[in-house]
This record gives sequence, structure tokens and C-alpha cells, in this order.
Amino acid sequence: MLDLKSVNFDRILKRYDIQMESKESPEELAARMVPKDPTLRKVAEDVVFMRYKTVNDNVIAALKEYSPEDVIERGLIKGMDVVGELYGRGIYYLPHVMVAADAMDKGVKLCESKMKGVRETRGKVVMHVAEGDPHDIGKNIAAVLLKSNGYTVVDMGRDVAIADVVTTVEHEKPHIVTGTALMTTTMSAFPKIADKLQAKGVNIPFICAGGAVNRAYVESYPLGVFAAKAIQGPVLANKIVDGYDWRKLRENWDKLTAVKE
Amino acid sequence: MLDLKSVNFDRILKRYDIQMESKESPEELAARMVPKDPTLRKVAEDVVFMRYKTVNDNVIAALKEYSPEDVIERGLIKGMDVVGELYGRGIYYLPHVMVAADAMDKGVKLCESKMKGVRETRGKVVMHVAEGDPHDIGKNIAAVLLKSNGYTVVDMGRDVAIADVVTTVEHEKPHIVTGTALMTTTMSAFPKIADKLQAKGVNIPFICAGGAVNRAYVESYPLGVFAAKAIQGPVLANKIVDGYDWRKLRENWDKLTAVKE
Amino acid sequence: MAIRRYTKMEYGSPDEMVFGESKYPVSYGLGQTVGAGVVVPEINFAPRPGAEKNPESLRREYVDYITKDILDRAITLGFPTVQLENEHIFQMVNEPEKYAKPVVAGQKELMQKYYDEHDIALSIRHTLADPRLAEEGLRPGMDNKHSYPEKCIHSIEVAAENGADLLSIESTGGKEVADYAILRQDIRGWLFGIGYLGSIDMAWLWPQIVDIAKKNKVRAGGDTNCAGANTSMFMAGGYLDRDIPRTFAAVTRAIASARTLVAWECGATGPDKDCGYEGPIVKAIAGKPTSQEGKDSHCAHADLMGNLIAQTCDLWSNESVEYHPEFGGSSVQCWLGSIGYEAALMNTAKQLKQDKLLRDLYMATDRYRSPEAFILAYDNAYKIGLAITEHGNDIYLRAKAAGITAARLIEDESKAGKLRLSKHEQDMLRKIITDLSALPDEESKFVDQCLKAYKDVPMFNPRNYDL
Amino acid sequence: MAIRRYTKMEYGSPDEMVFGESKYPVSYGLGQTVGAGVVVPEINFAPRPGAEKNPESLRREYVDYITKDILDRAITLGFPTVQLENEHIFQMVNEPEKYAKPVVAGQKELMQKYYDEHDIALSIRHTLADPRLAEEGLRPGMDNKHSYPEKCIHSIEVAAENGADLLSIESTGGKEVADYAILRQDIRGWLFGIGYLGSIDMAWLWPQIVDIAKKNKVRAGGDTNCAGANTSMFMAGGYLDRDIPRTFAAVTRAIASARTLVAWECGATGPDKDCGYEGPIVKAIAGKPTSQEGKDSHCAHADLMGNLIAQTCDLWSNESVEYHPEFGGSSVQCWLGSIGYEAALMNTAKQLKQDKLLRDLYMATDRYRSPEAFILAYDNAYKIGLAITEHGNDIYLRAKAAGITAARLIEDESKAGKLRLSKHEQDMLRKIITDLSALPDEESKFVDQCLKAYKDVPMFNPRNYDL
Ligand code: B12
Ligand code: B12
Repeated sequence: MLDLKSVNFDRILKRYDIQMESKESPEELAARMVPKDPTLRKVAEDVVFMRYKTVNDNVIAALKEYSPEDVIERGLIKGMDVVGELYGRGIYYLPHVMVAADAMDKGVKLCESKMKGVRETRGKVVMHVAEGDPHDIGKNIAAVLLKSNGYTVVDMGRDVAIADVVTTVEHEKPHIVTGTALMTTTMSAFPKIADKLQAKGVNIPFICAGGAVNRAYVESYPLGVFAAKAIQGPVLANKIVDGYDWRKLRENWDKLTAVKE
Repeated sequence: MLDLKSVNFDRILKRYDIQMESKESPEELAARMVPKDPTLRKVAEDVVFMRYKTVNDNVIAALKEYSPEDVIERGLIKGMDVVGELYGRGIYYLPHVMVAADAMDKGVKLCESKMKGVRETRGKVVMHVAEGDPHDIGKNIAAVLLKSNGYTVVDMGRDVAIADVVTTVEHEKPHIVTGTALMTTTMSAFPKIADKLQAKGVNIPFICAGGAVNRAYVESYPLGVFAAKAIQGPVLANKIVDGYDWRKLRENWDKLTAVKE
Repeated sequence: MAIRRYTKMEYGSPDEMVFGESKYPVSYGLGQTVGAGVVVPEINFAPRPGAEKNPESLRREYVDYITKDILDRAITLGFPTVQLENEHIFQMVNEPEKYAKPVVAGQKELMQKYYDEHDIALSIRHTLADPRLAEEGLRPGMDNKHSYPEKCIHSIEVAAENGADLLSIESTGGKEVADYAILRQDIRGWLFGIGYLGSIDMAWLWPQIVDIAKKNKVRAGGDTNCAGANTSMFMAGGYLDRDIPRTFAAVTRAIASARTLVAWECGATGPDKDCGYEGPIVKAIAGKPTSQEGKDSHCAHADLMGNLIAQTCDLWSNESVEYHPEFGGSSVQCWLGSIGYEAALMNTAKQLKQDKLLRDLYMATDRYRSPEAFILAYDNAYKIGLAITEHGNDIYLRAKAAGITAARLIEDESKAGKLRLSKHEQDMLRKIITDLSALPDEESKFVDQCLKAYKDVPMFNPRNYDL
Repeated sequence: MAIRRYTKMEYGSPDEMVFGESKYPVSYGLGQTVGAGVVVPEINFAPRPGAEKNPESLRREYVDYITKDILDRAITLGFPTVQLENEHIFQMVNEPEKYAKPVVAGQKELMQKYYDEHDIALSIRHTLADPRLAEEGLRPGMDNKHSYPEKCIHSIEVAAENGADLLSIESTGGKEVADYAILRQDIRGWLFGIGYLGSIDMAWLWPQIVDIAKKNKVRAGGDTNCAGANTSMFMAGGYLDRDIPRTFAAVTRAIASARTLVAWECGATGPDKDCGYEGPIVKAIAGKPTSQEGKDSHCAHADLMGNLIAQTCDLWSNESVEYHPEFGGSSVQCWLGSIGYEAALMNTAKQLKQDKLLRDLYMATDRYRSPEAFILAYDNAYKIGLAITEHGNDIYLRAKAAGITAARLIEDESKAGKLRLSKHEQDMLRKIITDLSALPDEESKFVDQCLKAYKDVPMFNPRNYDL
């Protein structure tokens, strides 16, 4: 092998990742953002620092002082907000978000078991991967992010037939339906789904994503709203429950999705 | 420099062009195809062998025995047919065709000057290059091939405004209009031209070509018929004067254009 | 069919390895020989959206447009040899007689014509789709909804009978567990999913492929871990990405190579598939030819080892590109230009006996661009190969050894050498080493532990693996 | 502005020339230096159809999409330096204030942001469009229909004032005659069109560009003969094409280099533009940096010297690709991957002092692929450079000498060496040598001859050249 000692690697490549590393620590940021109240703070921190083991106890403690709804909103979800911020700033990576979401999920389940009725979530989302398409990782990530932002997710899985999607939407009456396709030869299901939904008078936004599709394609059929990244799921969903329809989402797409990258 | 003596270049590249070289000579092929009659034969051979200098004399000689129409059809154009065949078989290159066409042109002009009325050609073609686009070589080649196949060409040149194309078509009443665009940012003129022509009730085929456009694009607007190579011009034109409209050309496109490559 | 495990290296030292040569060259197709002194470009493609509308539109897309374009361009540029790869789409595995057969036969017919007319060496790899769903069942008889396991095997037969020269697949065994683990940075789960379950699944699948190949006198190529290690690599991404750390991706690549080897242990001859980046490791072990891709497959995905990965390839691939027009021709023609010229450069280096030098230039360019590149540099790949063969008979221990070796190589170099890691990558590396070191020495204990830990992973069903 | 003709070679021998180094490196843009030990990737692009609809949609396409994608991918892959090239489209030269200004300014603003945040060396070349029509008039005051000559100059000012780092153009003087000649294989006509008229036109145009550059403290790069020699090359094509013979194309390239040199003689500093393949010849003469393109510009056009042409480049370009999505990102991102990695390979070779060896590998790969490749091999390019400088002060004689030298080099090698020619290529070569040898030794005689011979060429107007 050639002797590489003399090589000045800076003339060949540049480690921008190391140069960009955030100086801030998760602890510093969390300290500023978590709730002041010590009981809720513990709950939020369990989420932020992914303490899957202690979250149960801390939620139980909090439930003595606060309603289940409050523990969810002001403790667990607040913690998840911090996680989102850490991710957005490049301090946390995706797996942190996933594991934090697992912890939150555990706490939410506990709270829900103490509630009278059913918990009211921000909204309901039906998700699927196109027929013939096995690529479901992106959809799974998006599902976790939507859940951890307070949405109910009906996950239909992968390789889902067009008719099944339509039936499920009719049945579940969600605020949003989503589709993921990573293959140019499976994505043609989307316009068909959109047509069938419209024919049934369903006019909810149909968020379409996945490597194969792009904005131009998704906007070529009714209902379609493109998402490039899983993290855009909650951003778009929040606007939808605020009353944006698919046309308005399209108009404001550049602005909306620029918020977080 | 490294010493290249030991290199076996066959493992690096293969000279398919040399391997494919035709064994047949232009003379052999012409001998089989040119007219038997010695006077017309000379005229045809002047075209085949690009004898710009003798063509005048030989045409004059032929005009003593034959009508101008016959000298054109059975002498000059017959010669051009041989040229087309030689080109198709890879024996002639494009410049042969161009120079042969120059020779033919000279002969045709001479014949025309001896005619009573105007010569009846196979049809009339209005050609142009899109507005803002200076790339006209392909159009020029196509024009020569159309002319040498017996068509009257109205060549509007390059960088031609949409309105000018429409006016010229209205005025000239051609069988065919053509457009060439080599830039993605100039080709959008074509659908506009097609719309305006249709609005005026003009329904002739609009042959569109040039590096920027492709078949899918050209078939996305009415009238549009794609051409990949200049040599397809006469092929399509012949069908058009035979009665094919743009829809029928599209349907048979694969078959028609496979004829000659 | 007996599985012959690799317990020693076919190459005596890393330096023996170089592009365009392998210990066991393979001949097939129309005058094609791979691994015997010439690097061959391998061009892959995907049909345009809508081409799948019906069998005839799909055939036309693959044969009349894509295959013809490729062959024309190869002649145009004077490339003496080309391999095509057709990755089957869902429709082709779901209804192979209807969708796959006309494509496979049509491509071969056209290739034969060019071979006869121009004497260009040609071959085609058919990469069958693996549509099996863990939640429905991976083995025959289990999937009552779609019968995917049966269809998958049948589609391999259809390809072999109708014109495939080389059979490959990117099998997906264990992926449901690996997918879960990757999002949680759980290296044990990943090892269990790909290193263990994946190897079991391949040991079921590959003897069948080898049989089909033998029966039809074609070649069984190989597998790569697109489902696992490529997903890691893809998600780890480049210097702007923060999905998963690149140290994790690097270690999963090493583990995956212990799995990918199984195809060859079942009797496949190579060349291995492109798409995965395990080539340098498995080639070091087995001496069979491999297809690789890097700087000229950015049409399909970016990577952080675009040159390095060419170091020991036998075929040089573009991975895949959607068929569509470009200024320079169709997309397949354009990318064929790039891979064909790169192969030509390597072949010139071979002719001039400068191939090892060019190999080192490739390698040095990216050696420190990412931890994954670093462990795939041929010297390190060789070391990982050694770790695998030391435990060659134990699919668990060898995968674990591959992972630990990779992790340690990265650790050592990041401490003493030129490989720089971000803080997050370092943290992850430490966690990986800790986690892997804590694992039991016995397969049975490991399996028990994992069956318990991952029993609730969605879609995971031990019966898929006879567990 | 005085024109300083080259009458001697800046390089003492061919072997001194190698990629990534030039005698006169140039600094500009945001921390960019070209020709001083590092090869820089240069990424070009074209907007999607429809983007030209209005100024805002065009700005968005060029800035928010294309430029942002490029910068993100460069950071993602760790490329330390990138140059962008924006080839202006018709709308930008026709209404520069409206269409060009927001694009030029927007790109620079975004680049500044990335430069500040990531310290990546960045620069942008604006290649102005030359919309002038010979039939309307090439000089100011002549074109009453469009005022293209005036608009052309104005658009250069707009670019220079609003953020261009480097000004280039592919000027089209003499093209009307060359276009006519190429289709008739008339080498005299081509020499007159490009070698003579083209050089006259450049001597009018380039002093103005150099002035505008100086006034705005930016760089005047260079010209290339896209209009002429690239059209030849493009039409000569590969082994399936029969439009024009490759020997003709090769000789036109040599002639074109005598013309392309004029930009530098008028005071432009380089780097020369990509797109043309005259780089090796003009660099040998002038020692200024050049941009080249080959195997990684097949998105724009195929060539028969994909590796060879990298031998002496300072920037490595993709020529141009339409912006659109691919599996691996947008098209500009994908091709940036390829050119960026190739540049990295060259830079590694430089660091390891193996650059001359890699240069020779590049060169040897295509030396005998086509006559054009052969005459551009750096040793032959040098010889053509010598022929030009010997007659450096006479634009006619030097262009003729370039052509004859190239033709003779091809002839000798095809007789005694490894360069094989088809019969048609041989015929053409013989005709070229005969035709060129028959030409007079004096400029004035040549001009008289040509003015007579080509007076009826459509669009040709001697007044465009003060004749
Ligand atoms: C991993 C992988 C696989 C794995 C899939 C594992 C899994 N569980 O998903 C396996 C091995 C199974 C696989 C199989 C195949 N694959 Co595959 N695969 C890939 C690969 C390498 C990475 C995909 C990936 O995971 N990306 C990462 C995820 C996170 O990205 P994502 O899903 O797009 O999600 C992101 C966004 O889209 C968004 N998002 C997604 N969904 C949603 C939903 C909402 C609501 C929101 C807001 C956002 C959102 O968020 C995510 C990012 O934040 C790609 C390469 C590529 N360039 O894409 C090829 C690729 C997709 N595969 C391809 C092919 C061809 C195949 C096969 C057909 C190959 C074969 N012949 O075997 C088979 C499929 C067999 C079949 N059944 O038909 C091609 C597709 C070509 C085409 N025609 O379009 C690709 C592009 C590779 C290539 N370049 O050729 N593959
Ligand atoms: C030569 C050339 C030029 C020459 C043109 C010379 C001329 N008289 O035509 C010159 C130098 C003038 C030129 C200028 C420019 N060019 Co230019 N040019 C080229 C090049 C290299 C070759 C084009 C060519 O001649 N091809 C050969 C001919 C024969 O092909 P063709 O015209 O397509 O014709 C064939 C078929 O289409 C068909 N055909 C054509 N017409 C017809 C008609 C009929 C009826 C039929 C049947 C068939 C037919 O027959 C022919 C084959 O048989 C291309 C490269 C490429 N990849 O295409 C770039 C190219 C077209 N140019 C390009 C650009 C960007 C420019 C400039 C804008 C650059 C600049 N900034 O200065 C300027 C234009 C300035 C302006 N006014 O706007 C880009 C276009 C990108 C885009 N946006 O789409 C290209 C693609 C280069 C690239 N890869 O970037 N260019």
C-alpha cells in the first residue's frame, strides 16, 4: 500500500460535520425549556433523557397532583417538544427521538388508563405504504413523530391495496390520510386513491411522501400534499387541524416546510 | 510519459465502427439503382457522385430527350434516392447527402426554368426554430432532406416569434409545419403555437424536433408529432401527403420511425 | 444442498486484492467473463412511472427503449463488454409469467442480436424481487394472503428459464427486527436481525436459487444486504444528516458481510450483487468476483466512499436510474458513459500494471471520509474477513466478531490516526463496543436473550426462522 | 485594449502539464483559487421547462432549488471547494435587469451564507448567452430588429455588477460560415469561419468583457468554441454515427483552439470555460487554468475521450444537466457527486505525488479511441500549441498550422501506430490535408479567395467582421 503519511487530507475532503457540531448540550437546552414545576419537570425529563425505566414512577407521582390530561400535555408532550428542538438543532439524532417517543408512549398509556373517556388527541391520521411497496421505514418514522406530537395514528402497514385505503378512510374518518411510495412503479396508486376519495366526497389532505414521489407529482392530482421529510408530518398536520385544506397547504408549502429541515 | 507499448487496447476499447464498415462501394450500389437510360443515368450519377460541375451540362442534354418533370423525377430525384440508400447503409455520411443535394438543387433549378407553370412538388413545409433559440443546424439538415425528397420548404430561420409562425402558416397554407428547439426554456413555444393554430382551425401536423424535446412532450399538445432525426422528416412527410393526420402519425410512430434509423 | 462455511481466507494478504481480478473468475452470458483481468460496467435501470400499466407497456419500456438504448450507446462509445442488471419490480414477482417473462426473453433476444452483429461481450443479471412480508410469513405455506414465498421462488424460475444469465436477490430475512433496531440504535437487535435471522433465511433461500441456476445452466450470483446495511448507510447519510450516526452504519456493514457470505456458502458462484458495499469483505474471504458502485451511482444514492469502493471491484455499477431523457441521451445512456469510462480507466491501469497504484489512490481518497469507508478499505476489510473466518462455522459468533472488529478498528484509528469522529459518533461507538462485548459467547444463549427482548417487535415471528 | 499574441509556449515541455496545476493560478470568488494544486469540481445546470415563465419562477428555480441543492450536497459529501456555472438562457440576455439580475444576486447571497457558515470555497461562473444573429448584424447599431449585440454586452455588465465571480461566453462569430462548411466537409470554409472570422469577432468582444471584469473586480474567464468544434464533435459522434467523419471533427478542434486563445490574448485570466475541448492546447500555450469535462458530463453529451480530457484540467465539469429529481436527489446533486469524487481522486493523486501517473492513465485510456482524443493527448496538444505560437501573430496562418499539424499527427499515427481510421475517415483526412496544403500563405489572398467562395452562404455578411 502507498504510504499516506505525507497526505494533506484537507485538500481532499472537509469534515463539515465536525465543524458544525453544536456546542450546546442537551442538559443546557432542556434546563431552559422543561416545565418549572418539579413533578412535571421530572416527567418531561424522563422523555428528554429517554429514561424508559423511571417514567412510570414519575408519571404516577405526577398523577397525584395533576389530571391525566395535564400530565400528558404539560409533562410528556412538553418533554417531546424539547426533543424536537434538540433534533432540530442537530444535537439529537433520529434514534434519540424514537427512544424518547417510546418513553412518552409508555407514559401516555398510563395516563390514558386513568382517564374517564377517551383521550382527545389533536387529530387522527390514517397511514399506509403503497401496494407492492415494501419500503416502510420512512412511514414508520413519520408515524412515531405524529404520535409523539399528539396525533392518533391508524397504521395500515405496507403493501396496502388501494381499496383498503379508501375503505379505512371512510370508516375511520381521519383528518389526514398519508401514503408512502419509494418506487416509481408503485406510486401510481396515489392518484387513484385520490380520485376514489373525491368520488366519495372525502376532501381531506392526502400527504404523500417517499423517495419515488416529488412535489410536482404529488400536486398533479387532487388532495395531494407532498412531504419530503418525516419531520414535516407534524408541521403539516398542525396546519390541517388549524383548518388549512390541501389547496392552502400547497400554496404555503415552501414557507411551511422551510420552518424545520 | 508511461510507455504504452505493452498495452492490449482490445481490453480497453473496441473499434466497432471499423468492424462495421460496409464492404459495398457507392459505385456498386449505384450501378444497380440508377436508371438504365444513359442520358438520365448521367444526371442521376451526377447527384450520386456529387458532380456539381457536370450536372448542368448533363441536365441540358437530358432536357433534349425528356420533359423537365421527367428529368427531375427520373433523373435527379432518382439519384437522390440512391444517396439516401447509401446513407442508410452507412456507406455515405451526412455531408455526402448535403453536397449531393446541392448538386440536385442546381439541376432542379435548371429544369424549373424550362417549365411552363410552377413545378408541382410533393407538398409544402413551413420550418422554424423556436423563439430565443439559435440552434439551427438540425433544422437546416432537415430542410435539405425535405427539399431533396421533393418538398417545397419555406424556411423561416431561427429565433422566430410565435405570432410569425402562425401568420406564415395561415398565409402559406402548407401541409406541414415544423419546429426545432434545443433548449428546455424555448420549447414551451410549441404548445402555444399548436393552440393558436387550432384556434384558427388549422389542423396540419406540427413536427417538433431538437435536442430539448422528446416524444412524450411533443405528444402532450395537439398537432404535435415528434421527430428524433432529420431523416425521419421525409418519412413522416410522405405519410402526411398520403393522408395521415397527426393522430394517426402518433399511433404508428414506432413503426414509421423504425424504417430508417 | 450442503452449506460449506468459510473458515479460512482465500486471499493470503490484503495486497493481493485488486479490481478486475478474483481468485475464481466466472464465465456466463454472451462471451462474458468476470474477474479475469477486465472490469466490466454493470448498468441498472428502473422503468418510468406508468410503464407498469400492462405487460406490453412494461416489455416495451425494458426491451425496446432501455435495453436498446444501452446496447446502442455501448457500441457508440466502444465499450468491449457490458452487463445489464434488471431489478424486478413488484408486478414481475407477483405475476411472473405475465410481466417478467416477456421482458426477460425480449432483452435476451436483443442482446443476442447485438452480440451476433458486433461481437460485444454481453450478460444480464436478473435481480428478483423479494416481496415476502414477515407479518404474513416468510416460508411457503405460511402466507395465505399473497403466497409471496411461493411467488418469489417461481419468479426466479421464470427468469432462469427465459434468458437470465445471472440470478441475484436482495433478500430481506430479519429485516423487521433490524428496522426496529436501527431506529433505536440497538446493535444487539441489529445483529440478531441481520447477522442471525438474515443468515438463517438465506440458508433457506439460496440453495434453491443455486439449484434453479444449475438446472437452467445459468449462474447464481449473490445477495447483498440492501435491506439492512444499505438502509443504515442511507440513513446515516452525509455531513448534513442527523438520522443515525455513521459509526453505527459502519458496524452494521461489517455484520452484514457475514450474512451476505451465505449465498456463496450455498454454492452461488458470484459475481455478487452491487447495491451493498460488503464486496471488499466477502471478496477477501471467498475470492469470488463482486460488483460495486460508488461515485457513478449517485443517480441512486449518495455515499461517502465514492472512489474507495472501486478498489477491488470486478464489475462497476450505477446501482439504478429511472429511465428518462437527458440532454446527452436517455438517463441509462448517460450513466453508462460514466461507469463504462471508469471501467476503461481501471482496465488501462491493469494493462499498464499500475492497477494496485490506482487502487490505492481510490482507497486513499475516501479512507478518512467516513467510518464505513475506513473499515471497507481493503486492508481493514481483510481484517474483518479474518474475524469472520475465525468463527466461520457459527453464524452468530462470526457476525458478532465482524461487528466488534469493525468497531475496534474505528476506535483505534480515531484515537491514534486520521479518522475523525463527531462526538455523537464517538458516543455511539462506545455504546456499540459495550453492547457487543456484553453479549454471550454461545449462540443458544444469545438467541434466548433476543427472543425475549424482541418478542414484541411488530411483525417479528420466530417461526419464520424455525425458531 | 491591446491584444498580446502568444508567440511562444509558456510550458517548456508537455510533461510539465498536469491536472490541478497551471503556470498562472487565479483567485476569485469566496476563497477560491484555481490551478494551484487542487482540482475543483464545476457544476452546471439548466432550469426545468417552464421555469422561464416569469422572473420570480426563474429566480426560484436557480436560487432556491438548484443553488441550494448544490451547496447542501457539497457539504453533505465533504467537498472542500465547488464552482457553479450558470449558463444564461435567452430570457436572461434579452431582459437582463428583469431575468438575470435577481438570479445572479440571489445565488451569490446564498453562496455567501454557506461560505460564512461552513467555510467552503465557492465561486460562480456566469456564462453569458450570445444571442447575436449574423443575418441581423453582430456589431452594435447593426441589429435593428432585436439589438442583440447591445443586449449581449449589457447582460455581461449586469452579471458582473450583481455577483458573478467569473465571466465567460461561448461566442458565435463565424458560425454561419462554419455551419455551412461542416455539412459539406469543407475544411477551408470552416477555417475561414472559425479560425479567421471567429478570431476577429473575439478580438472585438473580449476586450469589452475584460474591461467590464476589471471595472467590477471580477475575473474574465474565457471562451470555448461550442458553436463550432463542439458541433463537429457532437455530429461526428461515436461508432454508430455517420453524420460527419471524426477526422474532420479532430482537425476543427485544433483550428478552434487558435481562436479560443484570443480571449486570453485580450487579457482574460482564465479559467477557460468547460464545454469546449480545446483546453489541453490552449493551456499548453498560455499556462492559464482550464475547465474540462468528459466521462462525468455524459448528462450533456457523449464523447470519445471521457478520461483523456481530464489529463490537464484545473476544474472538472459536468457540462450541464436539466434540473429534475432522481432517486439519489436532484440531478445536479447526483452529477455533483460524480465530478466531486473525480476531483477528489485527482487531488489525492496530487497529494501522493502520483498525479502524472494518473494523468497518463487517463490519457492512455482514450488515446486511440478517436482521432480527436489522439490530437488532444497532452503530448500532441503541445505540438499543436507549438504550431500555433510559431505563427502567433497571424490569426490565419496559426489556425491553418494548427489544422495541418493535427491532420499530420493523425495521418502518421494511423499509418505507423495504433490509431485506426475507417475508410471514410481516411478519405476525409487525405482531402483535408490536400485542401489545407493548397491554401495561400498570405492572409489577404486567403480572405479574397474566401469572400468570393462564400459570398452566397446564407446569413454571411462580411461587414460583421469589418471586411
Ligand atoms: C432500504 C431499501 C430497501 C429495503 C426496504 C426496507 C424497508 N423496510 O423499508 C428492501 C431490501 C426491502 C428493499 C427492497 C426493494 N427495493 Co429498495 N431500497 C432501499 C433503499 C436503499 C433505502 C430506502 C430507505 O429506507 N430510505 C430511508 C427512508 C427513511 O426514506 P423514505 O422512506 O423516503 O422516508 C423519508 C421521506 O420520504 C419521508 N416520509 C416517508 N413516508 C412519510 C409519510 C409521511 C406522513 C411523512 C410526513 C413523511 C414521510 O420521511 C423520511 C425521511 O424523514 C432505497 C434507495 C433510495 N435511493 O431510496 C432503495 C429503493 C427504494 N429500492 C428499490 C428497489 C428497486 C427495490 C426492489 C424492487 C429491489 C429488488 N428487485 O429486490 C425491492 C422491492 C421488492 C418488492 N417487494 O417489490 C429502488 C426503487 C426503484 C424504483 N423503481 O423506483 C430504490 C430507489 C433503489 C435504487 N436506487 O434502485 N429496498
Ligand atoms: C452547437 C451548440 C450550440 C451552438 C449552436 C450552433 C447552431 N447553429 O445550431 C451555439 C454556440 C450557438 C450554442 C449556443 C448556446 N447553447 Co448550445 N449547444 C450546442 C450543442 C453542443 C450541439 C447542438 C447541435 O448542433 N446538435 C446537432 C444537431 C444536428 O442536432 P438537432 O438540432 O437536435 O437536430 C437533430 C434532430 O433534433 C432532428 N431535427 C432537428 N430539427 C428538425 C426538424 C425536422 C422537421 C426534423 C424531421 C428533424 C429535426 O434532426 C437532427 C439529427 O438528425 C448542444 C449540446 C447538446 N447536447 O445538444 C448545446 C445545447 C443545446 N446548448 C445549450 C445552451 C445552454 C446554449 C446557450 C444558452 C449557452 C450560453 N449560455 O451561451 C447558447 C444559446 C444562446 C442563446 N441565444 O440563448 C444547452 C441547452 C440547455 C437547455 N437549457 O436546454 C445544450 C443542450 C448544451 C448543454 N448540454 O448544456 N449552442
